Amino acid sequence: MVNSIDLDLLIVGSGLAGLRAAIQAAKTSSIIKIGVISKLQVMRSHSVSAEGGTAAVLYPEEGDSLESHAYDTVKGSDFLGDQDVIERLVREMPSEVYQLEHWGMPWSRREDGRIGQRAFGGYSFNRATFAQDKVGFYEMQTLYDTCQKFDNIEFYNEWFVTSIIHDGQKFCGITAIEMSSGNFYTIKGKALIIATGGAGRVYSFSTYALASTPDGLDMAYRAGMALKDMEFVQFHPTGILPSGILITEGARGEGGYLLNKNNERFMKKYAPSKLELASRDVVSRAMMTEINEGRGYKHETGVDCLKLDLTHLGKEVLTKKLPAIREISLKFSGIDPINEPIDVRPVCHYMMGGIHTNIDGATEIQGIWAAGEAACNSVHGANRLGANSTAECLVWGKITGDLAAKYILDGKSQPPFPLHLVATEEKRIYDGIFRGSGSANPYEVRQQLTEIMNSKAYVFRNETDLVDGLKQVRELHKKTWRHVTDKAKEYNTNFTNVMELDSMFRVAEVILLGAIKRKESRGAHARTDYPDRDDKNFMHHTLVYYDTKEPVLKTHPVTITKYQPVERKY
Amino acid sequence: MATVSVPKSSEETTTQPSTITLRIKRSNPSESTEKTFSEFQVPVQKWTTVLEAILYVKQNLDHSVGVRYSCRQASCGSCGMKINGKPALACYTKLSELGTSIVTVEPMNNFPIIRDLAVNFEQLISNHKKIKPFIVREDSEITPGTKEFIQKPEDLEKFLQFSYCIKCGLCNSACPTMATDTSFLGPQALAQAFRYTADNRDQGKDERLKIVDDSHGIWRCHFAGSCSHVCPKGVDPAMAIQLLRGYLLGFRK
Amino acid sequence: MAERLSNREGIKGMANPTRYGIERVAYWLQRLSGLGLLAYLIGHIYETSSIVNGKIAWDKMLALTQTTEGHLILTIVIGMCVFHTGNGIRVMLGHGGVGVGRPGQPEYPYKAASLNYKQRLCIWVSIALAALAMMYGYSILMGE
Amino acid sequence: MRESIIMKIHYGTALGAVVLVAVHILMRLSQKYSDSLQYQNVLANYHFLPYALMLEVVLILLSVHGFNGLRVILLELKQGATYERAINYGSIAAMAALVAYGSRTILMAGMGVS
Ligand SMILES: Cc1cc2nc3c(=O)[nH]c(=O)nc-3n(C[C@H](O)[C@H](O)[C@H](O)COP(=O)(O)OP(=O)(O)OC[C@H]3O[C@@H](n4cnc5c(N)ncnc54)[C@H](O)[C@@H]3O)c2cc1C
Ligand code: HEM
Ligand code: SF4
Ligand code: F3S
Ligand code: FES
Repeated sequence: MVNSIDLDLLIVGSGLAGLRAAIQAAKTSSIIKIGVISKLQVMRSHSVSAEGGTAAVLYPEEGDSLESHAYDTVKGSDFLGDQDVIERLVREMPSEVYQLEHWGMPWSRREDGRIGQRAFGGYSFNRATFAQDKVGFYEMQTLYDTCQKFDNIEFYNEWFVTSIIHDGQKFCGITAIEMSSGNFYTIKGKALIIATGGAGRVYSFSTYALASTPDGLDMAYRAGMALKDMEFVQFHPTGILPSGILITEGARGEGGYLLNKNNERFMKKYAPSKLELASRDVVSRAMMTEINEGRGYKHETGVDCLKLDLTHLGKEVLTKKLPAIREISLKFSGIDPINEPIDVRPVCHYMMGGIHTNIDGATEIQGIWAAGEAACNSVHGANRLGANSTAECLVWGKITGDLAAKYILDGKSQPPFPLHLVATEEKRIYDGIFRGSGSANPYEVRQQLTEIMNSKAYVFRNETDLVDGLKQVRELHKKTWRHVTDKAKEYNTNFTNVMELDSMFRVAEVILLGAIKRKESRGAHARTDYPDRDDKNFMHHTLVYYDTKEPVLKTHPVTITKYQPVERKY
Repeated sequence: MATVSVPKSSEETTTQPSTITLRIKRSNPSESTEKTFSEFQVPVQKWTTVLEAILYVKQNLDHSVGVRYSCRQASCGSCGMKINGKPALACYTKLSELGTSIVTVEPMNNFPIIRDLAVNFEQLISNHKKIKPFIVREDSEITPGTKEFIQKPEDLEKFLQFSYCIKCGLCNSACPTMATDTSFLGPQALAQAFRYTADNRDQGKDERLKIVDDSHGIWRCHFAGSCSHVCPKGVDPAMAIQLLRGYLLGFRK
Repeated sequence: MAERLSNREGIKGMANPTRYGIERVAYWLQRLSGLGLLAYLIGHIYETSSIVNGKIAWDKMLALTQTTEGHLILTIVIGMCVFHTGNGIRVMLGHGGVGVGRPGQPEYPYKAASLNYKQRLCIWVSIALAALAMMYGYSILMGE
Repeated sequence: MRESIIMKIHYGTALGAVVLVAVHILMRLSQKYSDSLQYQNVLANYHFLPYALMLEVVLILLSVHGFNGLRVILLELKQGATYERAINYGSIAAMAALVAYGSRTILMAGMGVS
């Protein structure tokens, strides 16, 4: 017998997107039952790690404009972003910042008490709204705390969702494991918002939380929804060694320099006007070129790196505006940035791609929306600008929360629940994984998989590497790692770790397939064998659908409103 | 062609790793209620954290270790546990700074154990909810054209430090009242009650004071200071609680 | 079972002051001395009640308490009383929010402002005063 | 009663006690310590009305403070509605009993026997 729970709105994932959606839905209606389901404790989602800022136009009187924010984003996206979606983002953002402020967000302030903003890569105005360098943390806290106001939001802490159930057209429910007890549940609902975040842990050197695996993407993918533009993976220029923890772009926004072995600010060669504050893909490529041409440092661990110099900013700026950077650097690398430059190297940081949605965040299945990093409404195109992601989470959290609540209130008829799918899923995870057998250590397999991704689909890519990477991933997939040695029910993270690995394989494959197919260099996807952007053949989005045999690739047009593609220079 | 070097996993690095003995307290409610220790040998380097050591065990020696973690950078609050007898974040404690060759990790006190090092947070979560941790005022929902409530940097300073709280529960684990009082609100919740009360945008002071002025509320804090002693984020709940009590005693307005 | 795994530290947690600095020791001493003083108060009231039964009863009671052990106990009571009073005043002021530091942006590595030197000084002064008072009291008691 | 009122009483009684206990102890030192405990001297104290009144006040303050302190400790040790009610009423009863017993001494010593 499967345990079953009945709710109206299910929100899977409790990052910024999930929580913003929950609040909006609860505001829209106080009678619908909302469940926020997360494999972590709700307040511990990866969003707490976001550091630098949230982009919004707050000071038009000082020269900023929605136009400018939109154009910076379009240009940042290397013209692959859907322009109607981008316009919506920039239009909705200012009020989101004020709304968060009204809910208690401790934004850093100007002397006159108004909200502070700082410079960020790729922007032509200082519009990264900040709260010290813990923006995501404070936003999560504000949303989590504001959720406590509403009695119709229920949190399901540490429930691992395994699949999405629909009848081919309409959403019906999900299956999930309550981790503390190990019980398997069906949760029925009328609408679903997928907000499971990014999947950067498919790379071994990554800024992401250890829980950022692609289970949510994979769930949607297996349920027949397309994954879009997955080949675009953002590598942030400054991951600190050896941990890969992020040093925010805010550090360069406040005036930090990148230096090579010859103590040279090499960015003046690559982006003479914006220097260190060019968009992330540009800076990361410049750094890898420096390293590949032998002008990097060797870190103690044997890894190549460059230096990020903040010493000239002085103690005051570092302790007041970048306290977390100093803390991270002191704690995890033993370096005080007040006195010494930090060792950094490009690091996997963001997935531009995700579940294919339209401008409203709606997926191809009725009653299912996706928001946040898990979704791809194409706001970031081929490269996201810093500070635009938390913004996206807020805006589409709000939009989808509102639409889903209204959809439920409309009371559309529900299809009969396809119980057989629950049985199939139960068989897949319990017979296929929990009771599976094999000899390979799944954790070693996971390490190998992520290292393949790091070496074959990193900042610079080429056909040979990518094809080889795909081959290696598929061979690795065939090994017998689908077994769980821990047989207990309670809090069996061995079991969930293996399920995460299972999803990593499918999504890694999608990333590689998309990257092989896209024979051009655009945004974060830089092919050494096709160094130029090719608008004639590749001005489109990549869609990948699941199939039991071989994934199916399709394309999807890009929406252009005002801004015609031109060459992108910083 | 661009070649990309990959950061190596810890074993292959240049510095010679030494090893420590990691003792993990185990308990699994479905098998037996007995609490026992398992011992493992773990290679360490100067920056190896306790969390990394535990994950090394989980990945290579015993997959069944139950431990909660996520961000590995002291922002999410998952990995609180007792390390060599004191509550601390595993991802924020380096083995090298402990300076012992045997490191003992146990689940946090004053929380029910789910399994091994993972504990149940229901009480912390519901106590946090009880103290109305949000801005209480009528116009907290914006309308078109709304701008921000003005908040000077010095107004911000009055509560900012208390909003550093990552809800890790270490303070509740260290507090002597929490050790025996199952109904105590606890330093985490009380500090948040002050955080919102001290915010110049908030108007919920009276409501919140009523909530904490209970037989298991703020008065069960005796300023033992242990909460602040272990807080990894500099929140200083002990200060927050005394300042909040200042309102009740009429020392503050 | 649930009870077994509740993992509350129990009275041990209240009683184990060593891990968390002097403030925790002060907390524990305040408690012990409070209880000790209460016990003494009850005893003292019982002791003095003998006065209503006339001189003989009073002298008998006095003889019972004016022993070496009695003086030792009284010395401890003096210590407890002084510490409890001194520390009690610190705690009371602290509870009112006096001398517990001001909120401000903490700097890594974090040091809690409420565990400041003023507080620590007060605790040590209370302990020192208690010790002095005990010595003085002992000398008077024994000096007879 | 609201907990804040109880605790204000707790602090108030403590503050009151500081002064009065000091007086009480200093009385022992105003003469030779052992003399201060002589039957006649003690009785004289009780006959001196202001001092007897002060003793009464000290008695009340300390009983209230002490038993409330005990109540607090017990309340933190174990929880449960019945238990807590028992503790609350128990400590009031104990306070009253101690005050009654101590007052008896003060009253009788002050009025009668000489
Ligand atoms: C280090 C770092 C710094 C960043 N800084 C910035 C910045 O300064 N500005 C900016 O705009 N952006 C920044 N970003 C990007 C931004 O933080 C993220 O894109 C954003 O937080 C994603 O939020 P989310 O709500 O989509 O998902 P997340 O916060 O990632 O949450 C995912 C949720 O899904 C849940 N989940 C996943 N799988 C399952 C499952 N199987 N079952 C149940 N639940 C599941 C998780 O428990 C979690 O609650 C940063 C990112 C990183 C890595
Ligand atoms: C004379 C000066 C005294 C002062 C200034 C004083 C002050 C205090 C203070 C501030 C507390 C702490 C309350 C808290 O932490 O919440 C306390 C507790 C206590 N006091 Fe006193 N007190 C004094 C005398 C006494 C005496 C004479 C007795 C004995 C009858 C006594 C018994 C107690 C008890 C039992 C406690 C509870 C301990 C605890 O909660 O930790 N006190 N006192
Ligand atoms: S106050 Fe400090 S110790 Fe307590 S939960 Fe918050 S961060 Fe953790
Ligand atoms: S440890 Fe506990 S007693 Fe008070 S000062 Fe902190 S809450
Ligand atoms: S893993 Fe997030 S705080 Fe340690």
